[in-house]
Amino acid sequence: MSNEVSGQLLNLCCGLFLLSAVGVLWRRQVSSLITLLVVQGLALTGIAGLLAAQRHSPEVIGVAVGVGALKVGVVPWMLRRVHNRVPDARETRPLANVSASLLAAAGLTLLAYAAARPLVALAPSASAHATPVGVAVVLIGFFLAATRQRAISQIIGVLLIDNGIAAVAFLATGGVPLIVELGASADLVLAVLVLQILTSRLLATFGPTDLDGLRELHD
Amino acid sequence: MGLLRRILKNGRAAESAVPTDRAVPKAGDLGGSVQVRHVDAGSCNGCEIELGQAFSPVYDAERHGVRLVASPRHADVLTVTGPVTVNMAEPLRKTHAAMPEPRLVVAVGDCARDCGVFAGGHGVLGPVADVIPVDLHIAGCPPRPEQIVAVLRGLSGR
Amino acid sequence: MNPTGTALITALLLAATAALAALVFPAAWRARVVGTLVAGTGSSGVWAGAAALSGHGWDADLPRLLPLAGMRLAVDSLSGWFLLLIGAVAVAVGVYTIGYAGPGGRGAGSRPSLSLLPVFVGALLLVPAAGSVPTFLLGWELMAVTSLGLVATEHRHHAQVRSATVWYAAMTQAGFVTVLIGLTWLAAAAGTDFTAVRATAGVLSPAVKNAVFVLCLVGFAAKAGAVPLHPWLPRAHAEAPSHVSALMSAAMVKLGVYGLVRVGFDLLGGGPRWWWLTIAAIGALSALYGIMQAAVATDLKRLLAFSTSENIGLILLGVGFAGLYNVEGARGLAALAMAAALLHTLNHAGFKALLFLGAGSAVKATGTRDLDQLGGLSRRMPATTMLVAAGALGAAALPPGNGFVSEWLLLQSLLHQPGAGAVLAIAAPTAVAVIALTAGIGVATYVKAVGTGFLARPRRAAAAGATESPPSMIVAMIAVALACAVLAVLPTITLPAIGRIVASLHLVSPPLDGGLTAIQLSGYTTRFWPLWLAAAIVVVTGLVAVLARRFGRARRRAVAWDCGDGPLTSRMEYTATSFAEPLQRVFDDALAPERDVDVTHHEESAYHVQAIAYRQRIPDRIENRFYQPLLRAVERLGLAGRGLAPGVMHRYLAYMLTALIAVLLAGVIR
Amino acid sequence: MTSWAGAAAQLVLVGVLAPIVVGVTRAVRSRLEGRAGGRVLQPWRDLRKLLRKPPTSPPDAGIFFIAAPPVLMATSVIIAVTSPFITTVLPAGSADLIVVVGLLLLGTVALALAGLDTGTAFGGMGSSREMTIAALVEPTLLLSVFALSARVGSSNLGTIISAAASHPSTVFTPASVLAFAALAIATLAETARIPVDNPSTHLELTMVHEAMTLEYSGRDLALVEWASALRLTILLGLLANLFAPWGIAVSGSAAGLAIGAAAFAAKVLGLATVLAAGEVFAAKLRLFRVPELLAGSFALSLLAVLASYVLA
Repeated sequence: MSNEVSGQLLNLCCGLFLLSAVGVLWRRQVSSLITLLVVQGLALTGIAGLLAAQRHSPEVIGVAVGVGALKVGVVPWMLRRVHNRVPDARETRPLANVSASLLAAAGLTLLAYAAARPLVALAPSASAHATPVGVAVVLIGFFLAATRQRAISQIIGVLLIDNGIAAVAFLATGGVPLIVELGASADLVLAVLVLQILTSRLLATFGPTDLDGLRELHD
Repeated sequence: MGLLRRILKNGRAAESAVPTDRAVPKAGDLGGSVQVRHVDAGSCNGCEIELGQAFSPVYDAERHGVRLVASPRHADVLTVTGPVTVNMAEPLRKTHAAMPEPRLVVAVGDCARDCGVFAGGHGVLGPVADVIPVDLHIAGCPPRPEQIVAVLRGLSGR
Repeated sequence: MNPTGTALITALLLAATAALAALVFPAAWRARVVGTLVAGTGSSGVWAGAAALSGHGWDADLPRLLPLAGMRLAVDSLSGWFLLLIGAVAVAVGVYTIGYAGPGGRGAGSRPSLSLLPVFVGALLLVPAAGSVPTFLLGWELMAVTSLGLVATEHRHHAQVRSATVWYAAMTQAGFVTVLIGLTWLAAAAGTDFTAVRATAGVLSPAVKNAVFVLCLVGFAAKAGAVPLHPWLPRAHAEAPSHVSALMSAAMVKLGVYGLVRVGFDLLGGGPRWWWLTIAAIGALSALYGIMQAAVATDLKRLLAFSTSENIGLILLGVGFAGLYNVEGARGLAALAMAAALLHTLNHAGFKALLFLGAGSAVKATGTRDLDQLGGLSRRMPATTMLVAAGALGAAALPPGNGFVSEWLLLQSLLHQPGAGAVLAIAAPTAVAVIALTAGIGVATYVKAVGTGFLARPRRAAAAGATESPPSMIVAMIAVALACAVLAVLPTITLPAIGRIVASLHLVSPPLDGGLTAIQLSGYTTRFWPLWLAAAIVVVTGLVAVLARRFGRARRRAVAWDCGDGPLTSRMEYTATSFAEPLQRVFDDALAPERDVDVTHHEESAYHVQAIAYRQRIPDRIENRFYQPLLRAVERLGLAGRGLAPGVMHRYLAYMLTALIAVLLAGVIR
Repeated sequence: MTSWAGAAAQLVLVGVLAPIVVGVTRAVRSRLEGRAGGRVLQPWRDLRKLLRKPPTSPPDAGIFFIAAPPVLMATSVIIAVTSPFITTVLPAGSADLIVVVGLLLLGTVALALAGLDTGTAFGGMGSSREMTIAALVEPTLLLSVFALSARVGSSNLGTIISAAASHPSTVFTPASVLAFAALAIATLAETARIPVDNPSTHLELTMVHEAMTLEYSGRDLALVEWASALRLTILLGLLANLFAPWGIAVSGSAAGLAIGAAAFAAKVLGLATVLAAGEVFAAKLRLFRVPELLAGSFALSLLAVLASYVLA
């Protein structure tokens, strides 16, 4: 594959990566969120694969495969299992309504680009120019976690942050050493496990896991 | 300065000194200084007024070295007026006991001597002599200030 | 190693062994062992102080002891004076603890209290011996923490001990923070070692010197219990066990004064006039306000604590005027004022330790500190009463007492004007007026304390059942009383030492001579014979008593004159509150007592009164005026803060997000 | 040796003169009240009689009650011996003014403690009021000391008096006039005379000084009365010598002593007469008006100090 084609493919994947994050903000049903998450997983795997291809290093390919399996396979499956047992499908009252969320996403992306400039200046390789996308997705994931009522939406927010971080890692350094990736994903798995247990216990004791319901616990 | 003018106008109000009558042996060591503590043991205040006059500028017992004092601790002579009523017997005895040793008692007025007009009265216990030893009696109901000053002057010896 | 070094090291080692011994020994023996070891620490402290005062300066560097800056000890004559003072008080307190803590393992005799005591004494000795900023701060914080633990000894028994501990902890640590900032700023500007600081003090910019001085002034004034920063003092000293409050009141507050003199005169080498005017103003305020509160206090140890504020005020006045004269160039008078201040620190340590130990023995015997419930102790506890009376004589600054000597010296330093500038022409007379009013009210206070607290008939069963304290407490008090007597009769033995200290503070040696028995201001005809005065008072009193006895007959015991009716009960005696009532009425607007009277009427008619409840409390106005609003503001802030964390998950995430964005924006904008 | 002779003469003179001074005040008062007037030596007769009578003390009064009269007497005697009344040539030079003020205060404290020790309500009332007044008089006394000694540069009594004697012009400066007024009011307060306290009152509730001595009798009472008379003479003597120092013996000669004694006696008796006459025209102040009087005298002494700076 010529360099230039892989470059275009890479930009395509990053665009898809960012769009999926914005889509997550847009949609309300949890099921559509999960599919968007899968898309983002695919985009991330694409980025990793393309970079591995450029570098021709088997190690990065292994990492890409691991990431793909995890982000596309394991996590969405677990989410769907949790989602099936939890009846509240729709995100009823998000704190910030959709239009405000989208505007915020735009603002955050601009900020990501401005903030990532010194990062890019460090190693001005072709792929590095796309790192702001990863940073943007991190900010968007954060925003999602901060403004959604449902526990599951917050989990998805955390997952977005993790994808963002992975993307930045891949794009900035052109391939992430295996250990770093393993560590990140181990955290991820742990986070998902804990949240899953948490939501199921919440479900068992309180019924709908509307976070506002949690407020009474505190006062 | 109205007060100053009145002082100058009045000048001396005291009458000439009253001659002393019989001296009391026990008063020998008082040496011209008699400090008097007065107890009203139930009198009708007639004798009090006369006793007060005895220390007024006109009769002026102070010129003989006699002074009224606040506490029996400071006193040598205890003047008692009136028949001793039931309630005043104990205080009278306590006052007499509170005075330091060379102490004399002067019963002023007929009531102190023999309960006078109040003899046999309901609350009356008896004359002063029944409660505490009396050294001198001043007769009269009430006795004139000169008589009181004469006795006090006899005690002080000046 | 020279004597000062060996003595100081032995003192610190003894303190350490005493602390360990307290943990090891069983309750029966613990008080005795720790008491003797603390007394040993004290005596080697005295030995170190005396050696330092007689010229054996000593400094040692122990770099490895503390990780960063190492420990540096430097004992010059100024620190020697305070070592001597602290050591002497520690000896008395050590012997006193044997009797006071007693065999029982509770309260003052408990394991934590008896193990903290020697560490506290060790820290007290470490502070004046510190030769560098880190060591000084270490010693200061160690002292603060151990004294905090000691104040909280009886926190299980009374609730107010806990509130006192909280107050004490808050104010001491706040004071420590200001001292920390001040000294570290100084160290940053001029090096951590005191000798380095002294060398570069001259070149420091005035702004830095002023800032360091103000910070140190606040911290040291808080530790010394000067009035605007005093609320912890009456609480901590009243609630602490008496041997601890004796140590704190006699020794610990003096380290505030030591800090001021060390930083003000020695390290920064003097400063502009407003420095010394502030110190003098704080001193005057402490003296007046402290003694006014003491005059109306009915709690014995609270009275003594406020009187400590007053005496610290007098000492600060002396230090302030020493600085003022120094600025005016009259170095002789400056030396005299500083000598008066230093002598008063020692005198105050003497009589205040005696008073607190006496109060402790009275409180231990009767179980109450309230003067309105004491009384009649003169016949039940004759030794304690006479010793407290001796202490009160010194504290009230009456002629044969030791307080009078240093007050006389202080007044002399104010009476002589060096061709007065305008500031001194106003400051000196006001200072004399303040000292005079303080002395006057002080006399009334101590007559109240001794008169209502110890004389006549006991007002409560607790006081009636009092018995004399164990011998070790009496011996300790007698030792302190003898020390006070020596200071009262032969104050001139301290003059050579004071001369050496004052010379080390860039001042000329004080113009005092007149041999052993007289204090003579050289160049003036003012002289005063403490020895002959005391002897004359004693001899002539004896002569008069004997001559009068020869005249009359034997003394007679008779019931007091009760105007003839019923016997006089102890309820008819004047209590501390009634004794102080005229004074309180005179200073009514300054003290602003809170009176609340609530009358409960009969149900049927409003005209018949069933019961009247009268309560009067004299609040600490400075505390109410400054500290309560401060506390309320902090509380409101706290409540508002609580609103920030309502337990809503995404509120926290939002905070994180905004923080992240803010950081990124900052990165971008710069 | 002459200094000891001077001191002895001074002690005898002041000791003998004190009761006479009280006698003179009583005689002048009674004369102005139109009475025949008691003998001037009457206080001596009282003292002689009282010394022969036995003292009594309440059952629970301790050492303080018994020791107070001798201490009160001792402080007055020491001041009498060491302060320059007749002569400035005294054994240990003359006393320091601050020490004199301290000794007076010590006497007051001894009596106040005795008042409390009796355990009676009147004793407590008397000592509480006495200590309040003493606390308020102290600033006036010390500030007047400040005014007097600032000019001369030393608070030693002998120096102040000999300086005033040598150049009398300094006596009539406003500073010393103000100081005199302040000290006069302070003397009235210290010796419990009319505006502050009525010495011949019988109503215990109005007493200040007298209430503390209610329990004393016999020779204790004699000592207290004599000491109070001594304090009155001492304070009047100080007032006289500080502000009218003429006639005081500067050399140690016998003639000088005699002149000094005569001058001192004349001055003190003159002042006592003026005091007694003034008392006839004045009435006792309510107890809580006294602080205003003392605040006034404090203001006077503060003005004296400022005047001594500005004008001297």
